Amino acid sequence: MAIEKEKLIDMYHRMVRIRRFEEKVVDEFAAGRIVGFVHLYIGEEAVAVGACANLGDDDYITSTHRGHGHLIAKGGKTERMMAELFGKKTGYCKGKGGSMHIADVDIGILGANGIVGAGIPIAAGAALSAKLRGTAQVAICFFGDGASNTTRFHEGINLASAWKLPVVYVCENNMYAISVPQSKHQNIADIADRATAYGIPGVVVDGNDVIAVYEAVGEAVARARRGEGPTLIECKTYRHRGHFEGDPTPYRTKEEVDEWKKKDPISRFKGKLIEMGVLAEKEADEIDREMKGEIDKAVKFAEESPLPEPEETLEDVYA
Amino acid sequence: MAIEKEKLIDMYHRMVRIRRFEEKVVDEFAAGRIVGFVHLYIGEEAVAVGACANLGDDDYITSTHRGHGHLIAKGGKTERMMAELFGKKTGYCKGKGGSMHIADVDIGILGANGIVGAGIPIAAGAALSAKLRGTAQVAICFFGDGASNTTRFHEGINLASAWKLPVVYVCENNMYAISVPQSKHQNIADIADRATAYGIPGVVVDGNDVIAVYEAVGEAVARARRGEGPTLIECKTYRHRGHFEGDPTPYRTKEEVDEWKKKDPISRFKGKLIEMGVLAEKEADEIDREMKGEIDKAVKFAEESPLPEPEETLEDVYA
Amino acid sequence: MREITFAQAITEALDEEMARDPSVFIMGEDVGVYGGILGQLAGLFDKYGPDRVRDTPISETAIVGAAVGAAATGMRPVPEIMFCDFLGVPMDEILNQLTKMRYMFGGKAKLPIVIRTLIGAGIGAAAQHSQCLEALFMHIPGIKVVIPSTPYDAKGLLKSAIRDDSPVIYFEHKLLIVMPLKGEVPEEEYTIPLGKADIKREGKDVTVVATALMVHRALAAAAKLQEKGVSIEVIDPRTLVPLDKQTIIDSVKKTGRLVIMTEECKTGSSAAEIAAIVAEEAFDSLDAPIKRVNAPDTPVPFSPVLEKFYMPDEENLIKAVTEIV
Amino acid sequence: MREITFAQAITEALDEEMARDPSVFIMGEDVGVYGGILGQLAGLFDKYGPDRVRDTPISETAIVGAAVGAAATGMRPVPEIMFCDFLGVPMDEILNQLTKMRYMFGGKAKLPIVIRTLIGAGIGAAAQHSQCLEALFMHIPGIKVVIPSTPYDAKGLLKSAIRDDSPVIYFEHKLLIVMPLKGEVPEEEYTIPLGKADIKREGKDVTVVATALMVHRALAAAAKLQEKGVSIEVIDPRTLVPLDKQTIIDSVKKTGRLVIMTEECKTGSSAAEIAAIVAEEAFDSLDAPIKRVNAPDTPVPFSPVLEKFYMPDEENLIKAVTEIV
Ligand SMILES: Cc1ncc(C[n+]2csc(CCOP(=O)(O)OP(=O)(O)O)c2C)c(N)n1
Ligand SMILES: Cc1ncc(C[n+]2csc(CCOP(=O)(O)OP(=O)(O)O)c2C)c(N)n1
Ligand SMILES: [Mg+2]
Ligand SMILES: [Mg+2]
Repeated sequence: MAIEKEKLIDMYHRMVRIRRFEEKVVDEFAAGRIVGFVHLYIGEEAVAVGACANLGDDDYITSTHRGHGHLIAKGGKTERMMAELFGKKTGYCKGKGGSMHIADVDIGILGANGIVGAGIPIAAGAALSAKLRGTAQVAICFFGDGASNTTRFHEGINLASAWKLPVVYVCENNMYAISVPQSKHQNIADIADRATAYGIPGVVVDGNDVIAVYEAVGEAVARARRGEGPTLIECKTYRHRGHFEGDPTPYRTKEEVDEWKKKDPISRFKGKLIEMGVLAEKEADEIDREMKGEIDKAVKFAEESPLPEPEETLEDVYA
Repeated sequence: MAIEKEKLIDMYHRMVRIRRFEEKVVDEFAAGRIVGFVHLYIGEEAVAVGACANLGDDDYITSTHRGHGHLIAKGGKTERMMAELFGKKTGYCKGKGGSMHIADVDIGILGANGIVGAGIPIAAGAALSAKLRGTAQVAICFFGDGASNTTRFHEGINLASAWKLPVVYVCENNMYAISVPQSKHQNIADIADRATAYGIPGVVVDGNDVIAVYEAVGEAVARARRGEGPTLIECKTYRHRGHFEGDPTPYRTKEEVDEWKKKDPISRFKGKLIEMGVLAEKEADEIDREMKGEIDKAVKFAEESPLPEPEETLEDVYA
Repeated sequence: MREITFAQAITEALDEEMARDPSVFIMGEDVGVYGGILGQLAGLFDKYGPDRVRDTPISETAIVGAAVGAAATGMRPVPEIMFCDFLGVPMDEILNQLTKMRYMFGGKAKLPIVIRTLIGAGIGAAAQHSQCLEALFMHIPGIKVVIPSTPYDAKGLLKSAIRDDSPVIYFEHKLLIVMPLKGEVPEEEYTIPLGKADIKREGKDVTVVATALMVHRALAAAAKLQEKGVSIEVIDPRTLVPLDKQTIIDSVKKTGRLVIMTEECKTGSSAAEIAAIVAEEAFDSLDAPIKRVNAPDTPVPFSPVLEKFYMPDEENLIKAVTEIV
Repeated sequence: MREITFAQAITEALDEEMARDPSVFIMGEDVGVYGGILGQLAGLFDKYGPDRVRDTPISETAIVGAAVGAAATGMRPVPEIMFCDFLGVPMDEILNQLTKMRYMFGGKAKLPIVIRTLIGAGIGAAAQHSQCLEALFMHIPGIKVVIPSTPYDAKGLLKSAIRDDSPVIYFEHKLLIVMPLKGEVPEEEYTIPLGKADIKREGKDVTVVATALMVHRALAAAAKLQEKGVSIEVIDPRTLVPLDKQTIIDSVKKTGRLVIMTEECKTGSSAAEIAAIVAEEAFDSLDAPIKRVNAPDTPVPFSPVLEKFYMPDEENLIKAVTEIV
């Protein structure tokens, strides 16, 4: 294991930050202080964190409707995110975007996205841009199992592979597209097999093992930076909560959920870190407290921030 | 070789009919009596004829912008086709469609199509309809190498495979999408490999060998009728003429074209039939004369047919 | 008469037509066990099974494309595109196949397809889940455009749409479902012809044409304006294609004044077309400028304060009316 | 002054902007060796090479999607969609990404993208290769809409479009290229601001607003009407978004009469929006109904006799003018 201790601890930090952020969102949504469609990432944190741990600030990601985890993993500020969820002027999008559209272009976050699969060609474009500008930047594109059946998946990855663009496609296979299980929406077991269609490597990873994700994506990022083109990485994982807050989940059993909760990526990683002697139980508690504190502050920031003026509706359409 | 003699002769007939039809179109287009975009199939006749030889009148096909061959192979009437190209009222579409939109729904021809790849989900839909109605009908969908990079390819074949629909996807890989060679538009050599992405069989066939096409498609049709779902068959072939009439073809060499003309599917089939003792040189000449005669009659029919009334423009929008 | 919700009206229409005609089937994302993202299909999967209530992959292109193929070969598909915002995905199938196939084939194909989809803002769903895109489809010849405002209309129009032999797009305003709006709907079977406007309120000073949710806001404004002595006639076209322009023109002949209120972005909206028709065909009856009350030409913002500003409301309509009376 | 063709004007604009700004690049189907399906890009591949003049797969979704990603990260893509009829394929990318990203991100992204595409009937290309779809884009906030009618305008507007920091869609009428239309274009550099109409002919009796090919038919009709003593002012908006409504309104104030002539299907066309604006904002200046001269609400038919009937022409315009003078 060649990963430095600081790196491991940082990854753990980020996973806990995502979890604490989203648990707070659950409460605030239930209390009616956050409205709209809110899709939570709880249970999938290892994917975003493992993948983004390979990136620098000037690399790019494209995210999804289930975007909080990706954004935090890439360095997004939780207070500006929370303010956005509260519809406040201090939010990342000045209240115009909400959960599905949070972006921070300055640190390479090209946006959460309410259109399934939309990030796939956008990430190809960011990678093309890097190539044309002659930088070493790469793009990571996150998307779900459901997204692998969309138009964007095929056209986007084909373009990226035909042009050997520096992009890594990370499929978060959480086994469902809303209520439709993978076995019904496609006739294959491993989405990574679709790499064959583009002449690129396809890799299956345990998406609840942050180190496995980190390493698989790391190899793909290196390959991309060497100019050898894209890789498709499928991370098998599971969302603990409903598709969005308010989903009665008539399509899955409690047993299935419980089974997956046992494989929770954060407890697993914590166990591993303790086992490796990299983290002590006490330190873990400390991190947890710290993250809770940060999220409480984020909520306070959001609460105390001003609402936008109604007329701001009319701004920001054209540059 | 278990194919009956009549079948073989019928296939040869159809191939010659297509060739004679299109050669006439070349002249009529040059003379300005046919206008618009006209994409010729010369050199690819073995694909349409070999594939359609497996179908009955109540089976379906979807065709492409390069559709004359498919239509004739499926039983389309050359006089009504020619009349359509002339923009006449007696044409298949009453002059409303032209080369890219000829259809004969009564014999299962769901239309030529000016949108690349559009037939792919439409064929899935026809197959779904057959399945829902409980018939043994199948659909064959023709499309090009270029079409294999479109949104429709991916979503359409995924749906067909997820639902095990009775449809056969026949890719006519003529090595170019207009001016763009296959090696530039995708990072794979065999489009049949894309079958992996949908968990269905993928087969590569010599598209200039009508019997090979007939047999490969035959197997796929049988599979479809058994309810086992779609197959992707790639037929390697070549178009002798430009992408459309008027194309100066700056993207390929005369040598390449000449090389492929040596592999002309009609002379090859003729040679084979003679070798097999199924056809005599004299009979071949007879068929050729017969087909020439039919096409001359088709042109005469087209010439003598009335033009539509201008006001017919306003009809046939709604049912 | 019994009252049912907007969503129930939709379910009932689908249920009755599926029972009546075995060639009718549904396909779309989460239409099965889930019963539609806002419950519009509750119970249909249990009743008709997975063959006729088909969950699809997230493949809007394939949904519409397959509907075209199925319809051309004898079925009557009722595909669902979850939110109208996603209609950009299968737009080519709509623009170049669904609406043109019959014409291109010289009248030989019949495409009895009803695309159901959700429109509208009001629940904080932001720019990609809140649009009103009916104008785009008005401009594409070959598809009928249905946009109901009440449970009664929703049911009667959907049944007619399913029986129609031409393609239809059917817009369900999500706020009417979520509120939920309830309304009287008879137990007995009925249909409402496509192309027949409904005068939701009679009046004599100003004609207000409104659609979907805006019908209710127009009626609320009309009640307030009545108090100020201004009598508003509220016309709900119910279908934008075919458009019952005669009912609108007849009303303008009576009132001499026209305001059109829809939730669409103003430029190029259905309100523009209605204004243009009246300016062309009933100019001499007009006593005042034709006003339009629409959303601004911006995407739909997320924050509730912005979304409220974005959506046309009673105040906007009252202001517009006041400017011309 | 020298004369060049419509296609040459486009090539020159692209050439000059690519020479000027290394972040400008082209991508699309057959833009490389082929030089564009109607030769609009002749020579650019040889001059700028395959990195900056990129042949793509037949993947319109990826073309526009990748343009969005490239633009958001510092490039200025000029993607081509061969025929506007194919814009249905990447419509979601246009509707939900290209035109909304900046807004959804609270003003943080800049998307300097120009989508070039062909419009129009007249060469027997039938229903899927002949449409005029500008109205669809007028109705989507966030994209500017450019529709030139002369080589001079084509060049100056395309240069401005490429320099603009907002998304632009740029429509090239294929008949103007195929005729080919020639026109005076100076050797020296110039640009034409987006949002400034051009009065192509001054007149005092009737205002005719026309776009693209129809500008030429309007001018021909105006010459004939002049002989009958009717003086026509022909206004070419040149950009539909932003729309120079002031120039139109000022003209209507002078003439009191308005006819709008575009090649689009009538219902929901840009002509409807222009009519609605004038009926709302210049009602008192109008002395007659606002007339629209458009294609009928049908797909474009193939047969030359039908296609001719379909396309609006001088006779249609003369008839419309005659009805209101
Ligand atoms: C183009 C499009 N179609 C449908 C939807 C509605 N929708 C939102 S999320 C979702 C399921 C996505 O599934 P998946 O890609 O597996 O991601 P997950 O939600 O499981 O993370 C659907 C159908 C959408 N947002 N965009
Ligand atoms: C959606 C769409 N994009 C682009 C075009 C323009 N176009 C017509 S044919 C063609 C090439 C098709 O290539 P392929 O699928 O290989 O078929 P082939 O012409 O080689 O038979 C293109 C790009 C189109 N008609 N439709
Ligand atoms: Mg999923
Ligand atoms: Mg090809």
